[in-house]
Amino acid sequence: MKHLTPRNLMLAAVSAGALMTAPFASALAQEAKMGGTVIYANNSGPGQLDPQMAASLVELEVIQHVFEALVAMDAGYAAKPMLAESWEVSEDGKTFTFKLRQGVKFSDGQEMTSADVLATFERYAEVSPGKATLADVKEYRTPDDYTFIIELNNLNAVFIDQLKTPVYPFSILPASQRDKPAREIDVIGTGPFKLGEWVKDSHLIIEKNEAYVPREDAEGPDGYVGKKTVNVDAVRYNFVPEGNSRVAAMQTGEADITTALSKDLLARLEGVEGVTPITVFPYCQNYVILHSSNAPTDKREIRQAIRKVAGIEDLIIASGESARKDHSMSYPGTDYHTGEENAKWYDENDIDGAMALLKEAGYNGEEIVVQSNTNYSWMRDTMLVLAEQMKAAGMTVKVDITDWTTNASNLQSGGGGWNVSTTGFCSNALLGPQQWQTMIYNFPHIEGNTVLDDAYTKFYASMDLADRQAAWQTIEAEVLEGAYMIKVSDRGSNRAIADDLKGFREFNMNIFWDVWLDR
Amino acid sequence: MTDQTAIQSPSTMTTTAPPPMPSRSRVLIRKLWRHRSFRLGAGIVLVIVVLALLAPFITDGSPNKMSLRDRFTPPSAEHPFGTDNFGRDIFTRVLYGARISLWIGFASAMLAAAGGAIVGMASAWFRRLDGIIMRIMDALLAFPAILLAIGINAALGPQVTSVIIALASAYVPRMARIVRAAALVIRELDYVDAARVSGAGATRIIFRHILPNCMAPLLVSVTFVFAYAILAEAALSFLGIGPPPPHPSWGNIIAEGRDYSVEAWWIMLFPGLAISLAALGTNLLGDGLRDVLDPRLKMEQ
Amino acid sequence: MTKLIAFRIAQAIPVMFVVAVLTFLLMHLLPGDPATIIAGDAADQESIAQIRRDLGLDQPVPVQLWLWITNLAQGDFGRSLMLNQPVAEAVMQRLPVTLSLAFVAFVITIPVGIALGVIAAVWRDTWVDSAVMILALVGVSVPNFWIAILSVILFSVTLGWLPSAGYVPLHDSFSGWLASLLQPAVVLALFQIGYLARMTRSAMLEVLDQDYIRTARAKGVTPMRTILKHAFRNSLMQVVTVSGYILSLLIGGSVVIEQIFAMPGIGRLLVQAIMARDYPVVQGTMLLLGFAFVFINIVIDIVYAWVDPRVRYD
Amino acid sequence: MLDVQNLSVDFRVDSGWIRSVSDVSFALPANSTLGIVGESGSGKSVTALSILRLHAARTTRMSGKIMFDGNDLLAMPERRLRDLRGRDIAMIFQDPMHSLNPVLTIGDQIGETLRIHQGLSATEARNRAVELLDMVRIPDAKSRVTEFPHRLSGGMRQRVMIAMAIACRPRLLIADEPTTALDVTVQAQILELLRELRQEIGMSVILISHDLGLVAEFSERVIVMYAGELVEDAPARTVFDTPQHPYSEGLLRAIPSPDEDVSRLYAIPGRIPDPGNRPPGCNFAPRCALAEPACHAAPPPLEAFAPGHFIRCPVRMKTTEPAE
Repeated sequence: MKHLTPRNLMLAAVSAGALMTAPFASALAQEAKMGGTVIYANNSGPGQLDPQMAASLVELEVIQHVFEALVAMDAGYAAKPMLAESWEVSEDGKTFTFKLRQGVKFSDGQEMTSADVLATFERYAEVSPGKATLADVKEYRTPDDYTFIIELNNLNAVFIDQLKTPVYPFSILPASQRDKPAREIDVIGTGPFKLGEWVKDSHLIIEKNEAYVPREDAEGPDGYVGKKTVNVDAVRYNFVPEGNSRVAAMQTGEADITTALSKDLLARLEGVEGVTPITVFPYCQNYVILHSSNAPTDKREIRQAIRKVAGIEDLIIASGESARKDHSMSYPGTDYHTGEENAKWYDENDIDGAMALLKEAGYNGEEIVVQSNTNYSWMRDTMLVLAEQMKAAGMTVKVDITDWTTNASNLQSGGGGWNVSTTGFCSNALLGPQQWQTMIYNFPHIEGNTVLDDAYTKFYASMDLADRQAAWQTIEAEVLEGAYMIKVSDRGSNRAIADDLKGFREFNMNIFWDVWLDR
Repeated sequence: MTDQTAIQSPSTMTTTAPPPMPSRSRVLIRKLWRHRSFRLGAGIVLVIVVLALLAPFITDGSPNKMSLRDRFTPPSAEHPFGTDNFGRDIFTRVLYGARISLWIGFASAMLAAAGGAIVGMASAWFRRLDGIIMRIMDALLAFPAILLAIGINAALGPQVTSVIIALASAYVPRMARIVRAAALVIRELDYVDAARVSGAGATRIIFRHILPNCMAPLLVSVTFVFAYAILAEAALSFLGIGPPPPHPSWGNIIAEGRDYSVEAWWIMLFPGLAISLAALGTNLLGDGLRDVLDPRLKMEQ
Repeated sequence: MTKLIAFRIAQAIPVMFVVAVLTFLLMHLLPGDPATIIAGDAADQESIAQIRRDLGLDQPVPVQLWLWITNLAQGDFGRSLMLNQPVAEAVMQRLPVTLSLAFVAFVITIPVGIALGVIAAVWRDTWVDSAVMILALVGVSVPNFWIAILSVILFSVTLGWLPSAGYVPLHDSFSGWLASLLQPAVVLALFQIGYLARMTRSAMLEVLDQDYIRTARAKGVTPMRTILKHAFRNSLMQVVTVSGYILSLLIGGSVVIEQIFAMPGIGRLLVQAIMARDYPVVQGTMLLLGFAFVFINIVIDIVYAWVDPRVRYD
Repeated sequence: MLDVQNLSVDFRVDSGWIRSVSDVSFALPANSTLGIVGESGSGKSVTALSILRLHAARTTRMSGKIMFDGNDLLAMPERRLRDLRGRDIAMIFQDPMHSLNPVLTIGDQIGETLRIHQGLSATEARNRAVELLDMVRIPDAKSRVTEFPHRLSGGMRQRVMIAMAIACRPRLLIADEPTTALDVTVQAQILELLRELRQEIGMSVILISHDLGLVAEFSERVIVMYAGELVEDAPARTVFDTPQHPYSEGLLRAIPSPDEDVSRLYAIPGRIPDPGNRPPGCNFAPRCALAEPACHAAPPPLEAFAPGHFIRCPVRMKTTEPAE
């Protein structure tokens, strides 16, 4: 382990597949040293720490350390109880009974009870952008301090999976926060860390929460669940927007861990003494989005023509990200990953076919607007290359580079006159079809597609996994075949870790419990 | 040497007309040519302009042509400045970038001069407006040009034209001040009075008498604004609010190359040198113009 | 003098008001909706609309402008959309960073720039003059962010002498503060040093041509004393006049430098806020910066009066 | 005491060197007065500045000798010359507005000479400065000593200049057009002051002016300069009463007299030739009513017209007999 070169390590990480074993597991054999502060050079800082409003990775990375939910993802991204001791689902799949753990303390010393859980859910239904999950709730019941019951109006086969979401997480807040406006809560949670000093745009510190009550029934940490032990005194997130500077900080030892590096920046750290570059999969999936309500991409054939010209290898190289090729909208090895039957719409590289489709669609040089932004260079670079590929097939392309806010607003609203854009989806692919639903409809601006509508209805109503898988295959096929979205790649997360940061486990976010500093 | 008695000296009271002089512009050109830094600066700028104009003939004419198999090629005979992360030829991009950067520099300097001339003239001519206009100019002057440019450019959206408008607006106050000062002096001179007495209209006086006489200081500041604008464009691009990619402006090439600054140093080295050289040439040229045209302007820039 | 200051402030207020309104309108011209960014990718249109309502962004722009101005009149700069904190607090948190950076750069610029300019003037038309002036010219011609990146590669990555990024507050550690500022401040100062050296040289040359310098020489004053006592004091007035401009250039230049060195200053705040359409922050920052620049200029006026006896008495 | 021998001064211009003063010689005994007269551009100020070598060294070339107490000032190292400046030889300038440093108090500027040459402390220098201001008849000297120059009138400033010049009781005072920039009444006062101080201190004075009348009245001896050359050198009375060089005559006729109509004031026709473009013969020939063909051909020599009276005019040498 000690002399493992970075390249070997990457191979190790790759072969590990979807279920991440800890490549540093052997380090656990050593006795953990206590104390010290981990310096984490992150690319930006959170704007707020209200879990119910949190969608950005930088916010969530802090929130997952400070808060915990009833149910959360384990290392294999499956739902496991965290603050719940256990749960039961009724026969009809409409009633969910959570037994809460006793003696769990908030960082202010108060014990967590069902009243806190109830307040959390009630507030969530009011303020969170993710409140659609709770739209079908008939009622909440709290028969005693340690029981919480949710009753739905209709069968929802994946309700528990929806509750484990790491985006807008259902983190339990103290009841005192019930009526706090969105984004204005006091940051008090049951997590193993508590919030320390926070200077916006500069740094944020989380400190060991001495009042933390770990889950003793587990052997050790397991994704966001399990038994969490804090060895370090604190973790300091330094916000360093320049990739160059983050790499420099690792080289000089100013930081113990960093993230959000491009492939080329990561390569710079290869062979640097005391630093190990890693690429973590699964992380996100990159897609080209096609606007299906805006001419000329409202024509299915034209969208398909764009899909046919998309040369995935070049798009991946241009993005400068570490990425793997895969056709599916779920990750290999997970329940919803589709087989070869859905692979035929991926990486076609078929200029002749594209030209034939264009002819069929009566395409006559209408301008196709390719929009991207300057803030995310991988998006910009992917689009620049795609634009060249489209031109090669005789399409008239206008490249429109804006900033991310404009780009994102346009993606959401469908305005701004774009036809083709790109973005990455990080949690959706991980969590399954229910998390995909909003995106699939929203970004390509799909209206009146009965294939999708019917398949989704079937999906929610199927208690049996095989039926749900079948429904999902239909959904995915429609999205890819109809070229509402073009799958580009499974993108890894490039990070670097100091060799004396021990016990680190690869996960889609960086987790700091159970790590320790060997100094 | 400064024997300043000429005016009081009785013997010069009936000074005869000075001997005929060679035309003013010819004298100026000769003086400029004799000015070492002007020669050097003009030479540098000329070379850059010629290279920019000839870009389609020197290169294969496609600054955006990608060749992902050839990415990060170090400088070689085939790619004198190497290639970038798309395998685009940096030499071609820098040459085409010269067109954009020089155009932005030139257009914003001209626009700033025109705007400054209008505001400065208005201020000098309509004395009632003078106070208000100059107060506003002073306030704008207090803002660093780059901040103003960021604000204006952000509002106009990422386009070459917005960069030009933003930079021009940022430098209008400086120009206006210079023009106003020159115009105020000239306004009080006898021949302007004479023109006024002979019934010449305000426009005529402004265009025939005042404007030509403001040209010297204006021309000098135009060169300096040109240099600033090239630097400012690069800074705006670096912040991600310059001319949008894939425009190969020098600032953009650097901004796109900064992630590879260690491994592929050539991506950001050559456009950086190009910017420095262009700004250096323009500054040298401006120094020469200033020394020859308007020695009293020293302090302004 | 007090009257002058009061007058200058009174003059500045209406202008600042115009700046504020213009900034507001310019910002709201921009496409892009901050609520989308706040809500995140996974949000649906309904949640975005709710956020927009919560933030008052659903009101017509004139109403928003009116609200903003009435709040402003009560000293309330509003609340940042992205940072979820009052604008005044956001600005005040970052101000020390930018001021520290500008201050250290200023402290480097003034003596170095003046010394170079004086040296060039004294050894006018010799190789010393040429060398100094070429350096100064390079200083005003090289883009500072480019130098910054090269400098980080050399001094931080290769040599490991200086931290590559970050800011250490003064109250944490003085040496840390200085170390974190040294590299960015020097890079930031380069342009201004070149500018000041060029200006000081011409000012000195102009002064050295003055009759009173001849008077001093006729008295038997040594060249050194002539320069330091007689010439320098006079050219200093020119320097004071531009030092306000230099300071404002430094604050402007810090926008770019803060970005590279990851310093949580005003410049970065402003750029981020523009990118994220954080309207209150952009407006508030521009306004506060405007006041800061007015203040700087007033201070310069006072210093000028202190240096130049002719102003002091009149 | 002062003996200027064959002084020539060249200045560097774009196209090379041009001669500003050529081959000027004159002598000045101790405790005497000399006037130098000429139009603007005649080289009189250049000559004066050459004595203290105040020209910019870079762009000036001087030849000849300037002997002061037996030492050649032109050959002297700068350091030694500096000791002489302000202590043995002092100078006052034409334009009191610009000759005083605007940012230093007048006490400071007067005291500086004393501190440099006599090593006085700041307080001593200040006290001496007050005495000196008294000496130059500045009222309320005690409070004036802390004033800045811009608070004083032109005449007052010139008095300050004089106070500064006489601070170390120099043996030679060079006054370069000391009254040109002043009102007529003030002019007289300043000259009167100079005369009194000369007697009090016992120094020699070189008075430079374009006004022959003024110079003749003040000086014992007068030299007239034209286009960088000495054209007449004679006792003051002689130059004033019977000038021989046509140029001196012209200067004399240009002096306004109180009862004459100013509009009929005489002016010498033409202009003084450019230093770079001087005629091949007599410099004055193009403007001279007496000029003969020979005058245009070769530069005339300076010749003794009478004992103690030298002129550079072959025509007058031929045609006129010395008086007496």
